[in-house]
Amino acid sequence: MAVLTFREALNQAMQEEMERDQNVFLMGEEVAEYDGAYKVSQGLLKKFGPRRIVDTPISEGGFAGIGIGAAMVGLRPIVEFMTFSFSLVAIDQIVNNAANMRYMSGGQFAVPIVFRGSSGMAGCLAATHSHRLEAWYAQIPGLTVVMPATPSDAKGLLKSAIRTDDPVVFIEHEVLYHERGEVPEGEHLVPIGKAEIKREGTDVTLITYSRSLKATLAAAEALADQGVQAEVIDLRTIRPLDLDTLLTSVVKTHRAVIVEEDWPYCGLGAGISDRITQRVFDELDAPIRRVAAKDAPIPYNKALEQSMLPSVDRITAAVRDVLYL
Amino acid sequence: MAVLTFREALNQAMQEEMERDQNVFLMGEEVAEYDGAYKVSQGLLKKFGPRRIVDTPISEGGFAGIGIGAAMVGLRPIVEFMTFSFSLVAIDQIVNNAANMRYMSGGQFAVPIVFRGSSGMAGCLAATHSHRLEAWYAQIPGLTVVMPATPSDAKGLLKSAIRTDDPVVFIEHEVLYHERGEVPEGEHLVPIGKAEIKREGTDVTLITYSRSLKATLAAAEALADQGVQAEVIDLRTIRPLDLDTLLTSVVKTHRAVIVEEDWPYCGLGAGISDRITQRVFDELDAPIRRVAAKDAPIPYNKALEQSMLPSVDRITAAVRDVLYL
Amino acid sequence: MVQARTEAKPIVNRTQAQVWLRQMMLIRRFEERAEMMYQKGNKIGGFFHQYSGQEPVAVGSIGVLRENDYIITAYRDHGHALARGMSAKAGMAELLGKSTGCSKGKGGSMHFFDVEKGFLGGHAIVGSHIPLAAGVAFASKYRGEDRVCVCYFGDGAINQGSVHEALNMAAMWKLPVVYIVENNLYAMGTSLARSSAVEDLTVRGAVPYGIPAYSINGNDIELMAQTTRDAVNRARAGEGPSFIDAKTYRYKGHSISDPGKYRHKEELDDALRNDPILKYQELLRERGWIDQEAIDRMAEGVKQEIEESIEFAESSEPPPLDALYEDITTAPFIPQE
Amino acid sequence: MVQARTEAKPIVNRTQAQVWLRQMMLIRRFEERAEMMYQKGNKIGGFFHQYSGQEPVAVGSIGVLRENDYIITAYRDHGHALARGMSAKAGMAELLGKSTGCSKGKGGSMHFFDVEKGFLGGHAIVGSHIPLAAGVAFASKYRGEDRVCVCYFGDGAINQGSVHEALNMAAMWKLPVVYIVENNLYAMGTSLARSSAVEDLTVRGAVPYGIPAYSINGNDIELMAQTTRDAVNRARAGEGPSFIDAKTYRYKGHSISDPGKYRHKEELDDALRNDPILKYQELLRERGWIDQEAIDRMAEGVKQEIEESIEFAESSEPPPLDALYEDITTAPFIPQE
Ligand SMILES: Cc1ncc(C[n+]2csc(CCOP(=O)(O)OP(=O)(O)O)c2C)c(N)n1
Ligand SMILES: Cc1ncc(C[n+]2csc(CCOP(=O)(O)OP(=O)(O)O)c2C)c(N)n1
Ligand SMILES: [Mg+2]
Ligand SMILES: [Mg+2]
Repeated sequence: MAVLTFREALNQAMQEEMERDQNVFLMGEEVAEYDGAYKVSQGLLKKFGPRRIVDTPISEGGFAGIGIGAAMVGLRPIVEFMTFSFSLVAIDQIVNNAANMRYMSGGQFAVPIVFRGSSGMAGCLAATHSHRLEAWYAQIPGLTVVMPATPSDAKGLLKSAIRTDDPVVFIEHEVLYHERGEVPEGEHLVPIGKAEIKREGTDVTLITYSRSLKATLAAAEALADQGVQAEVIDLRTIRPLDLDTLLTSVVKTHRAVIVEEDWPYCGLGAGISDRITQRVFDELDAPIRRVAAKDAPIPYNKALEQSMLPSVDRITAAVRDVLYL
Repeated sequence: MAVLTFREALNQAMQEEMERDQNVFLMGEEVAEYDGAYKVSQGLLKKFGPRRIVDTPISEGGFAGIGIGAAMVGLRPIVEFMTFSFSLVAIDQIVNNAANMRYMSGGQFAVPIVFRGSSGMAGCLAATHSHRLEAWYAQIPGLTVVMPATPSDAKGLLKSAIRTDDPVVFIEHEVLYHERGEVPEGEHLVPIGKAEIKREGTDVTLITYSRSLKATLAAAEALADQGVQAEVIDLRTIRPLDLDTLLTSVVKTHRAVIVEEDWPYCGLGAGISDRITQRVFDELDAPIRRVAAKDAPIPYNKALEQSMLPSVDRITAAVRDVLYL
Repeated sequence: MVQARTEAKPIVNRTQAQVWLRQMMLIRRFEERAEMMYQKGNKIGGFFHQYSGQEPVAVGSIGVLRENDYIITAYRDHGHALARGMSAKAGMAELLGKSTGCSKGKGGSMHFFDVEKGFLGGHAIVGSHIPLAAGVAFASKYRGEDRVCVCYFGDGAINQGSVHEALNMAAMWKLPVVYIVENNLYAMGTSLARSSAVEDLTVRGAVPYGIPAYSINGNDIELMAQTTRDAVNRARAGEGPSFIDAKTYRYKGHSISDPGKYRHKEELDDALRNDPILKYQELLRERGWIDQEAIDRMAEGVKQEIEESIEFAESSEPPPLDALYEDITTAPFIPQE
Repeated sequence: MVQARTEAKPIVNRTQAQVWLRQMMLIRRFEERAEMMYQKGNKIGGFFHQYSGQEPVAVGSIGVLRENDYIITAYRDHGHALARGMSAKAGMAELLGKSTGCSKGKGGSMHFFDVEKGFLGGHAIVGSHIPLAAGVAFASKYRGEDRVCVCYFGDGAINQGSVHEALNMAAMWKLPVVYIVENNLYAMGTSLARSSAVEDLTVRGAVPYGIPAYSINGNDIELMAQTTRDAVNRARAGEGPSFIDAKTYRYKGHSISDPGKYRHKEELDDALRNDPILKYQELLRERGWIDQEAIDRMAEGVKQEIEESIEFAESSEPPPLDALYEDITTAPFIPQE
């Protein structure tokens, strides 16, 4: 298998889908002549030309809406937000137009669009530039929300997202772009709505997604040294949630810890914890613990920022807690 | 005690605070010459003149930002959103500027502003006009989020909100505006961050806020007829959550149902359920059940809309479930 | 301020003019009856914004479009939908929230849709559909088609930021879109003078983007048609967007709950005296294109059509309760509950 | 395109001119050294946008303000902060994330603040501070004060919708605010021609709102000062906002990670040849207001000041870990965990 960076995997996904389907195009700030602020679209302008790789002004609300309008009449736009922090100025379009259009029109219009871009705490970017909006988007019926953690999933899920006839919010993580991993050759599609067990275990279920998978797997290793076998589940799709996979694991382990970079109150972890607890309360030997970002705006100072994030120590401590160790 | 409508109570709160403090002013669409789209600001222009009651163009992002700027240098704006559904086009200002400013400036600036307006499913307004954004705002450190359910609390909490030196998101419910209730005379302040037990009970804790209080109290009555004594807690403040009051009740009843108009996944109810379960898992005799809006965009058709809402039947069914009846 | 007598030469023939007259009468009647049903019987709910008084804008402009062109508008959308050929039945059923409605009872008055007519909806967040229109036009251009998108919005919408974002991109990329401001002088209770630093809306919406602008009496239906035709031709020729400031007037309050007290009585009286439907009837009579008898017959036909639409709407089924979860996504929808 | 030699008559005296020159040199040196520290030693993190080449815009405009006026800008904020009198120490410590930094290490390069100097921040969401500026001016007017707010933003920011919302209200309400576009021809890698349908930014930001506009060489520091003074006087007199399109050029890439390959080499070379600091030195020498020896002494002093700031920053304490929960709200903060 080829070893690609996360960035290259996304790039391949877009290339392949654009080759396959003339209706797919990419639009966003600096995606064309600059080759992408994070170089995810590197080489695409050269290959597909300015008709299909479209640089925009700094007008997120405007071009998100343009994408939605184009999708309503059959194109399949990929709209890149330089980061999802900037989707805050476009969120009305995403929530009211992309997500609601099909419903409000009684099923007459579909909006096959992918909003993608980086997200998360990327290192010293401070409060305005470090948003994690997954819980917000996950709350909205009408949206599909995807957050890959590996190059392979990045490629396979982005290809699936582009083929989806509904609006997809596809959230990448800035610090993952340079991560390398094996990616299957040929047509590689990862189904939307399916979590993946990235490590099997029997003692506790660790549920995570996106960048936090790394710390979670590292914690699982550390726990293994202490004789605790953790099962690690990578959600991959945030909405719809693959509840079955989660429940099967929790019924087996009777304990769960959710690891995420989102804020703790009303964040994604709370949303997931609630859904599991509702279903298998009697199977739980301990409350579902959560390791989330701390409840504060994101500081510039690196050490402070690091202290907010899920770390191996925080994860293992939470696991020991649910195991009453 | 005087009996006032919810609308009048809010109006009084603004009047009294504007009389008390010259720095308080009201700004928004149709707040002045039209006397407010929902007449909450009735008579204020006449009383305070156009300097302090300011009509704006349809520019929510712009005037939210103007309010924040004015607050940074010491004014105390009340910014009315005609409905919070329209705050979606201003949400970047609220999240990045109002909520982050103090932190990013290392404590140099405060933003004493109140964003207020109606919200929720108000009857046949369909998907774009029926948003409940409480979970979104509650997630943001830096914001205070208040949602009163009665005229008395509306007045007392709005007065407190206006006196708070931090940004407050004050969410009213459109269908409550005409509700009547007793409001204490004189200086009436309700503390932010304190829930209220609106009905005492021993068998189950019903947690709710805003409009859903009504159905919840009705359900408690119905349950009483069936021999079930429900304790009903009105959150009043959504952030910071009055966890102590919730935990005390749950430790007593060992069972809880959360009733809300928010969407179920990653909504406020999930956020609260998670926090309670984390703390008193061992006290719970059943999972915390939730009666929320159904997971769909809001339809125009009245019967469909009604079917989404928490009803007495849905609430009592959830209670019977946690009581294993 | 509204002058019905057209200065322009007729750009239509007799048959077309009669169709337009009838469409205007149909829209008027549709709303008159709907208003009654809203007031009595509680059959229509939510916000209800009437188009009465503005009919020539929609009818005149839509009247020059091709069948495969696109239309998109705001929440005051009954007129555009009917002018585009949506059946009164589908519209009325929507108001009553029925499954036979143009949006299956899920959209209501503010969210009419008709994919077959290229009617891309009524949109209720002020300004939010203006980028959509540019996107629809983007798709036309992308495909090398000469289909044009015509987008209507109110004078108040010029104050939403995303409007300016869209106008800039539409102009820069020469997208085939025609923006028509239905300038009825008020945004709810706020007059243009109290919401815009500059009252000439072409200075706000066209000049800054180098977009050709027309400032016209939108209640002159033939002028409206002619101006739109020029703009549409420009768009089809790949020359980009146009901006039409169409001056008009709404007879009713902003919505059904608004008594509209902020307006001078004379202003409204003046508009009513110059009612564009009556004026167009007069003009066509003068031209000898129609006589009073034919007008009366037309009115009778319109009345009948609307009564039938009411009957249809009333006898239609409401959506079943499990329609709640339908049409959310094209993929099977899994409620996250 | 940048001409340093001023056409305008000097509006400053010798002392003032020397202060301005020194400030420009200080800003330049501050960033040169900070860039080195970013590149080596990994002491500075995150985004880092340099102001080099644009110094006259901030120094000339801030130079004519009163002490109690307000200033607000975007993320490219080092220059404005220093021109406003923030100490290099506080700035450098902020870049190093120290508790002695101007934002206690919580803001970083993009979010400098200094309440005592009326410096209302660097703001990192493009366009988002432009309404804030109108709000600050609103407060001045509300209180009957004649304090003015000067707001800087980039040419790319004109494409954010909320900018237009703010400009309209500022104009309509005659708020005492001066908007200065630092038109360096690029928004990241996107040239003005590729982001704006009309390249004259006064047509986009001033004309539509009836705001008086100036289009000037912003790198002519005295012209910058004079123009700002006119605009500020207008604002103080209650006549409302002004819009200054100040043409300038940034020497570096958009941020430290941008090699800036999208620019023609000649364009940059031309700008560097006309470096506004060197040109101003030349002008002042010609006027006899300074000699080379004094300039060298000045450079030495600046160098020393910056080295001291680095020493200060490096020897300062980072914020303690529990500072994470400090300064979130004025009320005691209760983490919702
Ligand atoms: C973003 C947003 N803000 C506010 C509203 C409430 N609102 C609905 S229509 C309207 C007035 C619009 O006036 P105008 O654009 O002139 O259109 P008209 O009603 O005259 O057709 C307002 C304020 C809204 N729907 N969306
Ligand atoms: C809303 C938003 N979109 C995108 C960005 C990313 N971004 C930061 S600066 C910038 C370019 C701004 O250019 P300009 O306004 O000309 O200012 P300059 O950098 O030239 O000073 C972009 C696209 C952002 N910070 N905020
Ligand atoms: Mg209007
Ligand atoms: Mg620039």
